[in-house]
Amino acid sequence: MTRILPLLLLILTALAAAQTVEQEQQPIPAEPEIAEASAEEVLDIPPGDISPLAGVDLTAPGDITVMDHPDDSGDRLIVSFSPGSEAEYADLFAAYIIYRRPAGGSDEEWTNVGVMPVGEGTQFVDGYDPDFPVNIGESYEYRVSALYLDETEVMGEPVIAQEVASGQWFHQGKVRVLVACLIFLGLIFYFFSRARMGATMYLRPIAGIEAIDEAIGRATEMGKPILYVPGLSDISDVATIASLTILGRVARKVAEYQTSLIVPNRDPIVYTVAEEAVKQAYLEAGRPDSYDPNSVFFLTQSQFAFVAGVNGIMMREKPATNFYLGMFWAESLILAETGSLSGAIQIAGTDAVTQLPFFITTCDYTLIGEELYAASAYLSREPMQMGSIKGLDSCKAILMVFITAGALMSIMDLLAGTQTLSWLKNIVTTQIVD
Amino acid sequence: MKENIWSRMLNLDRRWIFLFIGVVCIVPFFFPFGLPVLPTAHVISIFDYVENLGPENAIFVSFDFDPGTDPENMPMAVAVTRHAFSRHIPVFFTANAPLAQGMLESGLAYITNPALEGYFHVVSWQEWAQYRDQGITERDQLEAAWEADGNVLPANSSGWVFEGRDFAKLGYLPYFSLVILGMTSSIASQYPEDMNGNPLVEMPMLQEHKSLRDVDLAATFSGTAACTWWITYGREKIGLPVAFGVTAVSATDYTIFIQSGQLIGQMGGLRGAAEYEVLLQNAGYFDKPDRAFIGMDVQNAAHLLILFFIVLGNIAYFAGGFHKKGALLKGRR
Amino acid sequence: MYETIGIWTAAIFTLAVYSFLYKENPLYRLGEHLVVGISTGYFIVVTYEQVLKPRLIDPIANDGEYILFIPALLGLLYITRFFPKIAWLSRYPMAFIMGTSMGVGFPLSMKASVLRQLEATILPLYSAGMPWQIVVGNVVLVLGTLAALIYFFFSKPHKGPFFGTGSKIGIWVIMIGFGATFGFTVMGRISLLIGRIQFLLNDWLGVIK
Amino acid sequence: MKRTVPLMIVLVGGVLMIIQYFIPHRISQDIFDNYTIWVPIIGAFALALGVGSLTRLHGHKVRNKAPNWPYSLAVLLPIYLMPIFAFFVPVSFGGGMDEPGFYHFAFMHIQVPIQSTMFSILAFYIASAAFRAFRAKSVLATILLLTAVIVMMGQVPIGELLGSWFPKLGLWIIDFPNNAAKRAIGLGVGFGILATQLKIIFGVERNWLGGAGE
Repeated sequence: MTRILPLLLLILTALAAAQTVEQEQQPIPAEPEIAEASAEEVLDIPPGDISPLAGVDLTAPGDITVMDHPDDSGDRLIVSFSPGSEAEYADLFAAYIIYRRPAGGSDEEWTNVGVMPVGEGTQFVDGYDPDFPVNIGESYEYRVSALYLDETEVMGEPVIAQEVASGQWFHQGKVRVLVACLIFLGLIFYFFSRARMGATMYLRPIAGIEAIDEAIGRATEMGKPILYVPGLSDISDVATIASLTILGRVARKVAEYQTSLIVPNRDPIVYTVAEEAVKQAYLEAGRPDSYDPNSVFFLTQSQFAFVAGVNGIMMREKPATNFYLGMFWAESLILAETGSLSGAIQIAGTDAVTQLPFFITTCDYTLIGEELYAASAYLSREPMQMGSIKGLDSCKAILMVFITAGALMSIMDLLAGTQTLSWLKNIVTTQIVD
Repeated sequence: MKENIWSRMLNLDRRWIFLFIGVVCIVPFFFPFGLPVLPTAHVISIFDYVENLGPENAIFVSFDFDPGTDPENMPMAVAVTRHAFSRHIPVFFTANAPLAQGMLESGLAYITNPALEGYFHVVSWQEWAQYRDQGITERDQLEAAWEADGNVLPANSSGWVFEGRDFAKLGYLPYFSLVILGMTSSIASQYPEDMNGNPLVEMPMLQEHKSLRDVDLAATFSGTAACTWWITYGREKIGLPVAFGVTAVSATDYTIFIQSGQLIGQMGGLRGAAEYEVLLQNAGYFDKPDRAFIGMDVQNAAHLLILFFIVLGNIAYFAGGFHKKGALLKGRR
Repeated sequence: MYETIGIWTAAIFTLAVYSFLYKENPLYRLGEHLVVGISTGYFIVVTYEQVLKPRLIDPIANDGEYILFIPALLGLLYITRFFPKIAWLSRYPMAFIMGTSMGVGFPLSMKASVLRQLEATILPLYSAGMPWQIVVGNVVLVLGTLAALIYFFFSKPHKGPFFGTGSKIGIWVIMIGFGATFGFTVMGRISLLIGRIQFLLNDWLGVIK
Repeated sequence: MKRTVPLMIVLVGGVLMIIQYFIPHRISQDIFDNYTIWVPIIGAFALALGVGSLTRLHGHKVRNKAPNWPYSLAVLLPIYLMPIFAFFVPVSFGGGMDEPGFYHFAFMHIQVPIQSTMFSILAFYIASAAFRAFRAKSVLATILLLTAVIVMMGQVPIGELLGSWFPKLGLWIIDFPNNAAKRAIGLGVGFGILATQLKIIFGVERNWLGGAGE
């Protein structure tokens, strides 16, 4: 089964690639990036004293074709037209003005819905302007005029739009994201189900985690408490969630060893969750009566006041082991420096990349980024958590295959003059779409 | 464990170290050596980008930091805003947190403080109402009409800034990532009015730039990962060009976005701000650089001291034999 | 006058916080507590002015958008957290915010933090006219990313030529990355101090320009 | 009611918003637009949680005359005075309209300086840690410290005195090996977050439900 999986993935990826290459060939209208100038602005250009265009017979832009904009909610239309005599008088040409009215409407109903300054082509996407929305299913009439610098406006003929705006049920520019999401979902759920069926899963040892038991044992020997800081963030932070799972396991060990535990909190909700987790752990360890309700407490919400408080605890109680697991910000350095002076074993773990250097240089063990998430699975040994780690590993394996292939193809392109790298890159390139 | 010179040194009361760093950070203010700051590629790319914009474009300057990182983020935000004001580029000011809105106000107060050399003189939304009613909203015409009526620019000022024409204070909204997403279709739907309760839809710059699609740059100044919202929700959705001004601490985390092309450029920490100030000076916008540049002198001294501490600390650690297991403090591994 | 009192107050509190470096003292404690109170009070004001008034009260009162009572009621359920008997009701708004924000974030993060980053790692190692530093850099970037990914591989033991050597190189690369962060951080922290010293010496004492 | 309904809300909300991303149709857009209007309103009430917790904690201290209880007043008073002043006395007592009131004063001249100063204390701690904690105690820590020193000195003008190659080396480290490390960590963390989001949506991860009664 494990061997079929990579094969399946490859097929899926290939399918995705094929699908997306096809889709690449569809004409996607260029969306204007630069702000359009308003009509007034263009008109404000002072006219020359004697217009060089006086008496010249100018052709207006014509051949208007209106298409529904693909991949939208039905609020945009693509208006293309062919140029008139602007090319001949390119120096004097200023902008195209696009007018719209409901099909068959009166002359008063013509609305200026957009201005395209010179150089922006002859394709206009109508509907971006929130003041002049395109309504779904409504039939419109368009006309385009060419505006010259001397304020001559050459009006084109009105054309009833060939198509009406309609909404689509799937965004074709998002195929790759969808495929990636599906592969991800598939892998995670595949390993979930394997885990549930009781497959044994190997997780490599993580140094910081191996040390937890030893650290708790040491605290017991020394008769000193254990300090556990579940980070400073709120409950929606993934690091906090991982940390609370680890807290449950640590608390259980602590309960078994009959050591004391100190858990200061910064977030009021995290505090209530942590309290419940510790209580539960004591219950599971069969020692609900040794649970001390004062061991988990809410300290303060102010970041630095919190640190000052925890520092005070470290200096007074001299815990044998400090755990800093979860989300930390600037306070990491102050915590770890004080802790290292108090002589405690320090085990830290966070996904805050900016704080990791300080933990690494001042703590005994540090869980780096994803190791923190893995640690919660490793400790809980819950099949679903283990399955999710497995699933993530296979996702990383796919990325590694792509990166290796990219490197090899780049060398091959260099040696053999082929174009394989851009082909590969195309498979994973997502467009900027909304 | 025997007491020796190394252990005595390492157990030195840390207040002495605090005193050292305090002194080293104060003295250079009185004896500046003014070493040059050479602009680097990541900052030059932002400067050049803004340099190519004008009154017909518009940018967002988002104050996404709180007072904690004010000394790092504020000079960057100020430098970019002054650049935009000098070029008459309309600027939308936003903030991603309640405290950040306070920073936005304090930053604008600094840029527009009449007591300072090179400030920008604000003409509030109400003050130029009559010109608006006459239909004068175009930048140059407005300034001409305004000055024609006897308004004289003070000598120490760099120029006028008309509220609603040159800038709009949008301010803070919660769940700011969703606000960015919402602004991709319409700015006014997210912000019916500005921070002072002025109607945004009536402002000329809002009429010309109705959604983020009509905006040419979003510069976010941030001390947290919130700056990436502009990439995830702005750049990835509608291709909005984004520039970062981040604290030195997080600067190295975001260079991957420059490499991947999702970011125009980045100012990292005080140095990034100093580089921008130097670029502004070199381009002739202002006579002298601002506060960040002055701060770089102090950085020199402080960095040397920290380097000295690291080296000395490690020498003491190894020479004193503390690297052997259990030596430093009793019971410590 | 206002400005002067303001600067003096700010200066006194600045010095009060620094006095903590010598020893904790009542003035520092006062400052520490004031920050909590003032920032919360400020949040209340800004939340009312920027959210509740323009987005809830005005639309209901002026435009009759009574549907907004639903989110308002859902939001009010947060407060049940203070009443142990009905505290479970506070899970409803939490669940709404958590579920939807994670749903919104999922495809977006997939695109921005996975696919885009993968795309940026697939790059030509060499192209005509590239200086040698960049070529070496590109090789380091690609191999380094690969090695560091191996380090974060949990379901295989870090042994053997591929996983063993790979993860070892990986952790070295990671350490270099942290070193870079560390080096920048020093500047960041000093900048914060510089900002305060500039305030004290310039705005308050006026001894420097 | 107590656990199942929240889990259902998370599931439905999460799946709906994921699917919504791929559907450009009007219905899907309307759902999303309403969502962006609702969320800030709901979120605004979450502030009540913070205010409530603080009031309870400090009110308790003041009532019981706990040690250092007067400091609790320094928390409680501003919480309630700030809104009162902001809404009822927006300008200062003495001056005219130009002079902002207590609300502005408390923020600009108390909150901002204290918070900035608290952060700047880190400068002192990093110096102290440089001396006493940043040790090359292993190969890995040595690599970290060496890189740190190169990048650190490359950042300041004085580093350029060593030669123009020196800051360039620092920038090269940031642009290449640093990017490799940050990208790998970012991918790992990104995947971890994606997986956690999935686990929460599908009710595998239920930690967050805790602490609100049984």
